[in-house]
Amino acid sequence: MNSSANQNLNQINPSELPSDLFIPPNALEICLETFTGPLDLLWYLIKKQNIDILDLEIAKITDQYIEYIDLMESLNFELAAEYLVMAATLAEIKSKMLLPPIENDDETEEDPRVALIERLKQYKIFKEAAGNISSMPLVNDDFYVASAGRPKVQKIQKVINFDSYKLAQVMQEVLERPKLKDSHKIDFEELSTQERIEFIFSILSKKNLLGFYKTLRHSEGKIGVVVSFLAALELAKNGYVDLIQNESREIYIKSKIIGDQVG
Amino acid sequence: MIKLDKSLINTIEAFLLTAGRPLTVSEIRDLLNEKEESIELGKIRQTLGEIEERHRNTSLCLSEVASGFRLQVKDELSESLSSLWSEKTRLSRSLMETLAIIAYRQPVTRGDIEDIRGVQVSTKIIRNLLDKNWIKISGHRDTPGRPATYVTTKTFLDDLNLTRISDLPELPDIEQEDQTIINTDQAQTG
Amino acid sequence: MIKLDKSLINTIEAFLLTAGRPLTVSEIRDLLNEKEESIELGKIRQTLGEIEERHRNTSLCLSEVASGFRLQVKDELSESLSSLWSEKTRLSRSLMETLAIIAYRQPVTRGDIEDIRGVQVSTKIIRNLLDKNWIKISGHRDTPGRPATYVTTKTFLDDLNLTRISDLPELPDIEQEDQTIINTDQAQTG
Repeated sequence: MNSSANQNLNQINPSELPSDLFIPPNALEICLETFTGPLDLLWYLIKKQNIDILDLEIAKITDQYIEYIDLMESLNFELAAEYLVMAATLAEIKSKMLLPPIENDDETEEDPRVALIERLKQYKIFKEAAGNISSMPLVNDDFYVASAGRPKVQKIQKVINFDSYKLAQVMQEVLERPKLKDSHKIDFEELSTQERIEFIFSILSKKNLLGFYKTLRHSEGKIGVVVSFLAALELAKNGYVDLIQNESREIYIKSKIIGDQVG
Repeated sequence: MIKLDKSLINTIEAFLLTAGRPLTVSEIRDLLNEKEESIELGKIRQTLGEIEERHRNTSLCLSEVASGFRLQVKDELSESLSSLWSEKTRLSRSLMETLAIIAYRQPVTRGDIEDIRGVQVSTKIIRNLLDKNWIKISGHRDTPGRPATYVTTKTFLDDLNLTRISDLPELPDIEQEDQTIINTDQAQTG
Repeated sequence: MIKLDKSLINTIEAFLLTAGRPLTVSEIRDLLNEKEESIELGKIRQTLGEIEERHRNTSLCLSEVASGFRLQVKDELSESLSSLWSEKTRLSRSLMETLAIIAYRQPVTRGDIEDIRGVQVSTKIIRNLLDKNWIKISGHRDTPGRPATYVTTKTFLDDLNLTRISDLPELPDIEQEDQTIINTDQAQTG
């Protein structure tokens, strides 16, 4: 709690509410929950005064606003920080309004209330719009959607996203993949990452997207997988490709350069 | 004019009453075409007209909303049904303000909403609106932190019995009222 | 006989179409009596009869089940509606690979599948295929642990529109090729 709030607290006895506070004391708690934020509270105070926001009597509103939030604090309401920020803003505007206008050759000085009034106007638009939407018919409150039971006999239709040809293709790809468990005596030097990068590039020049397993050769075994993976990482690191892994766990190599050129 | 057989009317009526969601004309076509040879969209529209006609004296009416067509209970019977649904939906004003800002200013970030409302938007409100399927994340804005941008959904429009976002009431034009005062007060806008 | 007014028929019809569950005659009476003076059970039964009559030619019929009355789609429309309730099966890559291996190499154990795929086969995949009734356990292999052997089922053939397993497309003879590579490469396996 800041010091000014404490100071004011000493002057206001919560049980003796100031006479110019517009909210009935017993309704305070309800009101607090009703306000959606400092702008809403400010709007409420302005409306109670029955003045136009553009004639905002900043001194009066500021005093009421500060009294109000002091009171809420004294009643141990948890106040959102924004309420205090608004109090500070109001106090600042109030003090500016009290100063004599500074002579300025270039242009007339801006009314310190303008920014606040703009915010209030903007807020008011959506406060009203929210009210308008609230008063529209809502499903299951104001109108109802009809639905009927399903027939006793239900034929569930199966829709399958593959056929026997797809299955054969998958089988073929599985068989062409190197057996990771087999150990092939292939020297690492025989497989160059650079060559593999060129190989991947050559495929990507024809198609944009390449399944990782398609970069593998059966005879290369585990080492081939490592080399292909290193090549793919190298390409990704240099920003030539994106590596994509979707739910199927298959890694895809997606060209970034070729795609741009083509597209 | 093609003669409409009753079985087609009944099938589409049954689709509408069991789908559990509104159906568009082309969705209905696809559902029908899984079974039979192609049926034209025009014929489906015509059949929907027949369904509307058929229910002239029943409790139902055909309604078109954002996600398609559905059968609803006629408005005049709503009052009698309220005993079945005694709990009215209670939506807080904070939630409605947030929803209104998303609806009229979409796509917006949480920061945009906070700028207008002057107060933090609680995660609870956003979660609540997402749960109702009234809003969804449409993307991320290219600003620091890449905040999510929110838009309203078709379900939001469906639940308000609307077809498109422009069916919402126009934004209140408070400038208009205030115009005269602004002019006399000072000729400048912040 | 009491004359039934149409608004009562429509109200009860609307109750049945929005409750989302069957309603008993006395529930309907209670719902009505929240609004109006007492209505007798007999009159409600009579109205239900009217509703049944009214839907003679529509897609709906009144049905009495254990927990009351409800309006449901006529059984004869079940076939036409099946596309609405279709189970859309999207198979993951790993599931498809496992299924392909079982189809082409049956009977196989989980170990066999793992040898061919080079990765572990999760219990979830096997369970999923068993649930779909596409594979079944045909026996156990006489090796340590007595692992189950899997084969494809008649349902699998039906769903793929095949008469017998030999209708599966032939695979290019890559096994053969591999053999030669392995032979020239090195004369050893595993």
